[in-house]
Amino acid sequence: MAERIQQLEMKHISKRFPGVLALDDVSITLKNGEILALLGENGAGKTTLMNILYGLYHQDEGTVLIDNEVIHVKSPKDALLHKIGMVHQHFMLVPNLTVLENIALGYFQNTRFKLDLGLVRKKMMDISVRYDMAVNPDAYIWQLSVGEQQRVELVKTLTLGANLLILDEPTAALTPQQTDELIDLLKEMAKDNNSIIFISHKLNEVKTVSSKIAVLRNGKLVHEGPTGSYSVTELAEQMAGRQINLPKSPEKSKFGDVMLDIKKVWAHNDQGAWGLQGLDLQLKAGEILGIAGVSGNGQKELADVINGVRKVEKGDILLDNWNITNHSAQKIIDQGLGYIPEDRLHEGTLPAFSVRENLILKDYTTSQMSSSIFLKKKVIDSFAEDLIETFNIKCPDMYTSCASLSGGNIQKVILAREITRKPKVLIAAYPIRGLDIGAAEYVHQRLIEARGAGMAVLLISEELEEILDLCDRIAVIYEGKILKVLSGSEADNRKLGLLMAGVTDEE
Amino acid sequence: NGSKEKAESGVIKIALVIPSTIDDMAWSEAMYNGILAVQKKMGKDKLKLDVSERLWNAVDAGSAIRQYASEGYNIVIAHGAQYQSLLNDIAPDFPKTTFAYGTGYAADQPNIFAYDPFAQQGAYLLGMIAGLKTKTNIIGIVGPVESGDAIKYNKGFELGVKAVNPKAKVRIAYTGSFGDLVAAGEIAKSQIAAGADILTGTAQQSVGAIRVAEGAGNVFWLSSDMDQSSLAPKTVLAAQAYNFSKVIEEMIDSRSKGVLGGKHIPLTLKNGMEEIVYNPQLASEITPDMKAKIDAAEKKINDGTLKISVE
Amino acid sequence: MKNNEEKKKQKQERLLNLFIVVAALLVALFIGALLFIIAKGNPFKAYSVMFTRPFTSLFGITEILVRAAPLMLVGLGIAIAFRSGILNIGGEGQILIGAIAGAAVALAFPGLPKIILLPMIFMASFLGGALWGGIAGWMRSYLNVNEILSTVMLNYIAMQVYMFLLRGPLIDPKEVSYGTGVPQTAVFSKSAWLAKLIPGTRLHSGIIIAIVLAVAVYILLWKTTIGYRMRAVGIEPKAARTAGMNVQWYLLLAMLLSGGFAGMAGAVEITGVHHRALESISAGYGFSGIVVALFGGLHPLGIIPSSIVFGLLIVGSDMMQRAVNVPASIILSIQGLIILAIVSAQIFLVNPKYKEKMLWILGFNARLKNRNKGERR
Amino acid sequence: MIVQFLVGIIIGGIPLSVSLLLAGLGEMFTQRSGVFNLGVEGIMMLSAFIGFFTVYTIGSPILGIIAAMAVGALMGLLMGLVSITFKAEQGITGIGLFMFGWGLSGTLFRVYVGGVTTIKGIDGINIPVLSKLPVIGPILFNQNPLVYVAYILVPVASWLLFKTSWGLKVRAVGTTPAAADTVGINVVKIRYQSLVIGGIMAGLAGAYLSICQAHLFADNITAGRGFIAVALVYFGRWKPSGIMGGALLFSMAHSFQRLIQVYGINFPYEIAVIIPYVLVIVVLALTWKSQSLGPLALGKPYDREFRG
Ligand SMILES: Nc1ncnc2c1ncn2[C@@H]1O[C@H](COP(=O)(O)OP(=O)(O)OP(=O)(O)O)[C@@H](O)[C@H]1O
Ligand SMILES: Nc1ncnc2c1ncn2[C@@H]1O[C@H](COP(=O)(O)OP(=O)(O)OP(=O)(O)O)[C@@H](O)[C@H]1O
Ligand SMILES: [Mg+2]
Ligand SMILES: [Mg+2]
Repeated sequence: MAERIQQLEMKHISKRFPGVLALDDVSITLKNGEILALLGENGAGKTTLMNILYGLYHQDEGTVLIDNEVIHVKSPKDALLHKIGMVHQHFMLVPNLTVLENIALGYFQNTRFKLDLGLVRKKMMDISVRYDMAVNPDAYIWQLSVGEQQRVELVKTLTLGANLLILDEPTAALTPQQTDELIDLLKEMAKDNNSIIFISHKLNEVKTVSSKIAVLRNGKLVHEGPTGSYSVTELAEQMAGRQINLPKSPEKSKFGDVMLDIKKVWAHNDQGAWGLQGLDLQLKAGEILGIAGVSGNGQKELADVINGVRKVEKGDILLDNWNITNHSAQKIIDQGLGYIPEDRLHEGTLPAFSVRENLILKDYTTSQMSSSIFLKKKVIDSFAEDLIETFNIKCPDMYTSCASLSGGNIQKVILAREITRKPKVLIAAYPIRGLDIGAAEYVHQRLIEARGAGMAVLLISEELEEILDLCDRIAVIYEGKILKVLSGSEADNRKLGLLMAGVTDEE
Repeated sequence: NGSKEKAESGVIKIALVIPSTIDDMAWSEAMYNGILAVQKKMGKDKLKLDVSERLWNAVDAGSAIRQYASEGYNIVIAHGAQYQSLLNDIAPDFPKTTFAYGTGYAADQPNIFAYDPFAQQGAYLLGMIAGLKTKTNIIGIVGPVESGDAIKYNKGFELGVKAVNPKAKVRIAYTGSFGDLVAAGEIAKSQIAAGADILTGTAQQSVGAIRVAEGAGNVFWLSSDMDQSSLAPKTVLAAQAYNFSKVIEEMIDSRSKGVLGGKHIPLTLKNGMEEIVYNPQLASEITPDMKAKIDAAEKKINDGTLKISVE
Repeated sequence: MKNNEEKKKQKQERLLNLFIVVAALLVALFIGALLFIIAKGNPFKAYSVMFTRPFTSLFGITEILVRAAPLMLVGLGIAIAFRSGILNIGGEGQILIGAIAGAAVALAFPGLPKIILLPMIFMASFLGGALWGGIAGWMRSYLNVNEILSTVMLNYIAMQVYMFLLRGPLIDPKEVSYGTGVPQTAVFSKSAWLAKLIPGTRLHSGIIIAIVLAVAVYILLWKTTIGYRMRAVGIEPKAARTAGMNVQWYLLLAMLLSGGFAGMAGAVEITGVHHRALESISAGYGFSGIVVALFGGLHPLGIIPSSIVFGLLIVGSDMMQRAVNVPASIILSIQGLIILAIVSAQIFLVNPKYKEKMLWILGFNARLKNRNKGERR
Repeated sequence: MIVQFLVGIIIGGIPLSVSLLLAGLGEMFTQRSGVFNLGVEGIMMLSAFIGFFTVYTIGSPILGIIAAMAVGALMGLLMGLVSITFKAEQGITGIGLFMFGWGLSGTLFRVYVGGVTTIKGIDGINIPVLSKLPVIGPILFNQNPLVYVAYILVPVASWLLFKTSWGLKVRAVGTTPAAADTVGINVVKIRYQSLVIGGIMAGLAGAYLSICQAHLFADNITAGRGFIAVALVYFGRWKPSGIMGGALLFSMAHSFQRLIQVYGINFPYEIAVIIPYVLVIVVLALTWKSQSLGPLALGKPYDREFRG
């Protein structure tokens, strides 16, 4: 690779969106070989700052300098010319193109008209071998797991020749193993004289990977300095401006009856193969049962069949002793199921609906909220007002559309809705993915409260920390089956890690 | 007393509402040309004409008609069968105005004229020409939509063919639309490919078929509504043309006698409002023998001995 | 204090809306003026007629409302479909089937009293249109056939079915006996006529029916559980499904209602204007209805004024064509230009960035003030 | 007899398929890039006139075709200005464009031509010897030059879309514009280019109608063919071969129904006339299982900073 960026400076950057001052006079510097971690709560302005550097947004004020020269990054094309590459918070891949085509897309910016995929393939394989990131160039993106897509993003960015890498929450959807690999890789690349900006809400990672941190709060830079001297708790405090304690479930020995009984369930996945292969699981009232596993091992299918939006081919599901197998989603909800889905914006909420309308999504037909077909406006208004208040949802008013809320607040809307209905069983899929540590604390508290109130909570997650903190029992899912169920006390990081990789007989 | 006023000022204001355009080479243009001819005779200062085109839709037409009436036009002609009920609705509100529409038979109000081309008469004669001229004994009709004048025309035509050439086959195919020239052209092509050497058809779409007939070479076209020979002088053999100027003159005449409507005006060969026009450039194609046969039939039609039933 | 500020903001918004729509209109009219010059007509005269003449007479004003009635109904149907995530471009066919179904009922029960017959006709038209829309809806829901494709095709099929019935089974017997064969039904008995609101004009009670239905649609969409589900399905089918809604059924329902409303536009035309079914009953209302619905912000209460504005456009340009003596086609192109200009202008109303700029141009200094305070939402 | 009938269907159907195929291929590019252009009908109408008018005044059919394509390109740009730059709702923009094109063509025709007039245009070419071959002769070697052009454009379009970097960009821009944007592709530019290509193709389709097929111009000459072309893009699932299949199916069905009318097979002609439309729907309904993802961003304007 050609000449490296020696020093990047962003000076006095301000950026305003209608109604929001997203960045207020922010300055950061980054030298060759450094890894800068950018921290901040949801909505602090991290992504916005990086989008400006990458040419997606344009700053209202301030300058960007590379090696002491002012540069004008008008579009991502300019950024790429300056060897700046970015892996976005939401994957920027075209689902119905192959990996190779996705990479070629950027690669052929200024070359010939004819598509020479062979050339790109060679380049890409070079990178893939050099950094030991295996990807299948001919797979379609939609066939890949989140982790694999993450790798494609990295390979793509490197193939395009970047040596200043921006990674916006790259680990949000990765398993612990994948995260470790990525961190090693980033360190490797930094040694190779690349510069890296790394955004993450997981402070452990931040501490291991970064050499420098910058903390944003409400669009302002509140701290900048070397990583070394801070502990994780101190970092959390810096970020949120207050003390943060991730809660743990209190010990408990007595649980209620079996509320959810999944008996040898088989179901297909989206590609038509078996996603669940005779999965067996019992969940009791008042417990939090964690489903640990590498994503793509049947978690999504499991959540779907319980919810009645995927067909069960074989087996039975009982909810509070009612057989709900292949019932309609509506019936199952009425039976007492609550669900916090993985895709909070498009599955958990109706983005263009107001907060108010989202809060009643599962209860609008109850006699409390409607009589015959007519919605009771007053009741709904006060209901929504109540929830917004008790769950501390930050929104201008209840008529604001859900899409315009921050991720944490969207999650609060869902939590408020699902928990308030007092379901017998609550499924929570990746409930803190992408949330800042303050928001994560909040979500966890609520889940523990739900457990205390006697709900049966099924927590699907890849974050061992979260699972170990919250769960009474932990079931490890592997290739559509439960490999083993451990009690919360006997489980630890290492055991779970091995099980998640499919290894049952240790020693 | 209304007519007296007009007689005093001496100017007649005519408004024409048509479904397509004044240059459609068919139904609408025939009427437009008819009025122009009267205007030429009377002088531009004596007859004023205003036209509203593309009022194919009866709702739009209704608004135009009402507006013309309220602006003091003497004669408002709604040139289409679909306007009948509109006129029935409007006419009572403007008792001094003459309204006219066609094709139609019902002149239910004292100030509505219904003019009614006897398309079958001319068509019968054209059918005779076709039956006499065809060599392949296959004759094609390019129809728009099977309704109204098209039915009368097609039936009359078929009878004419059979009368002189029982062996000849008449094949009808419809486009399903009045204005799709390209589709009409395609049907003409199919007809020719299937052996037809004489073609005919109605409505403005027929222009597309004429063009195809011209391109095919040894095929003749017989026109309806108006003389279309200017389009394809080597192809259009003859036409059954409406002489709308006579219809207009009759209406003006009626008005001057104080009769504002209430009459059914048939357009027949006999009253000269319908006529067969031969293309002078192809005069040699019509032998005196053929001419004689046609004239004889026309005579019979006119004196009532030959009735052309379209039932 | 805060209330005051709110009010001021609302006032600004309204002013901005007006300003932008007027500006867009002017741009369209300016380009249109060039067309007039090309067509050898006088643009000044044309425009003054177009926008003033309809208001100078009772006739003009009532005509606007006569056009607005079917437009409103079709627009409402389109809005229902749009809100549920379906682009219904089959309004034209649904109007025809609705009209013919209503006509069949009117002809079959001429003796029934008005209060029974008229609702029956409207019901039949609704069902006819619903059937036609429902075919497309069903294919979209259960067979995954794109609704744009199916509705385009169904429009042609409806046209032929309509003509077949008009020139065959439902033709006016007099047309047959006399041999004129004009494809139209007999005139309905008087009990199938909508009441005239103002004698001597064409204004009939259809406009009242349309307005009442607009309010009903508003209530349906925003005040009932059914509407809630329909809108949910339109916005995010995935979430709607997860929340327990039967997405396929609500898509179908949306098309049934959408087609039904177009069908009722057919009913209004046959019972209010023509008193019979005849060829060419719809003046492209199926298409204009889409435009009306979108101008109305896909909101039933917005569709009321937007259909009236569109009525003005039709009536005004119709009068203009007669006054200026230009080819009738020019109206179409100017209407096209107006549509293009006004949809282009939407960006200044919807996109906050442009909106702020426009407010600034108008002299409202919202932007700078905010900035200095360093306000966050 | 059967063979003759079948040959008759094919010979009759091919000319009909050309305008649908050309306009459909163009619309395919447009939609692949994420823009839904419902105004094809208007573009075809206006360019049919311009093509006709050029031949009418200058006499050169080639220039006529070029002029028609140029007008198509301009109309594509207009669509782009409104729907891409001003980010207007695409469906309604298309309807506006349709009305504008139709009205303008009618106006110009009346003012500058006056009435229906025929022109020389381009006739079919009769390849000597080969066209005399039985069955395939009249089908393959006796067609209008534009017929060959249209069918050659099918593989060309495939190549453009699937084998060039430009085609790759178009596909990406129409599916995930944000992803394309982040690798430096100018989404707006690609969409404009696709619209211009769509316009040019629709222009060619219009020119075919007036210069090659009808040899004249009349108001509303396209009679809904532009809308059919748009529908066929869905039918063909955004693939050139699929669109060709759709255009052929539709026009062969048309040709078939005309022939049964011409041969006097007796049943209501309305039923014959609707055969092609019904057939297209039925075929699609029966093949619903083979659904493939279309351009996911179709109909959605792209704006980096603007969040709905
Ligand atoms: N395109 C946009 N339009 C309007 N507001 C925006 C836009 N992009 C960001 N914002 C606002 O700017 C602020 C900063 O958002 P940004 O996405 O940069 O936060 P972040 O720090 O990346 O948060 P997260 O941790 O959730 O990713 C937020 O208030 C957000 O709502
Ligand atoms: N009109 C076109 N037709 C076909 N391919 C094109 C076209 N325009 C661009 N390309 C392809 O894209 C490449 C360049 O795309 P790019 O977007 O970088 O253009 P550019 O001219 O550099 O952009 P700009 O000048 O707007 O910054 C070309 O080398 C070619 O492969
Ligand atoms: Mg972010
Ligand atoms: Mg360049």
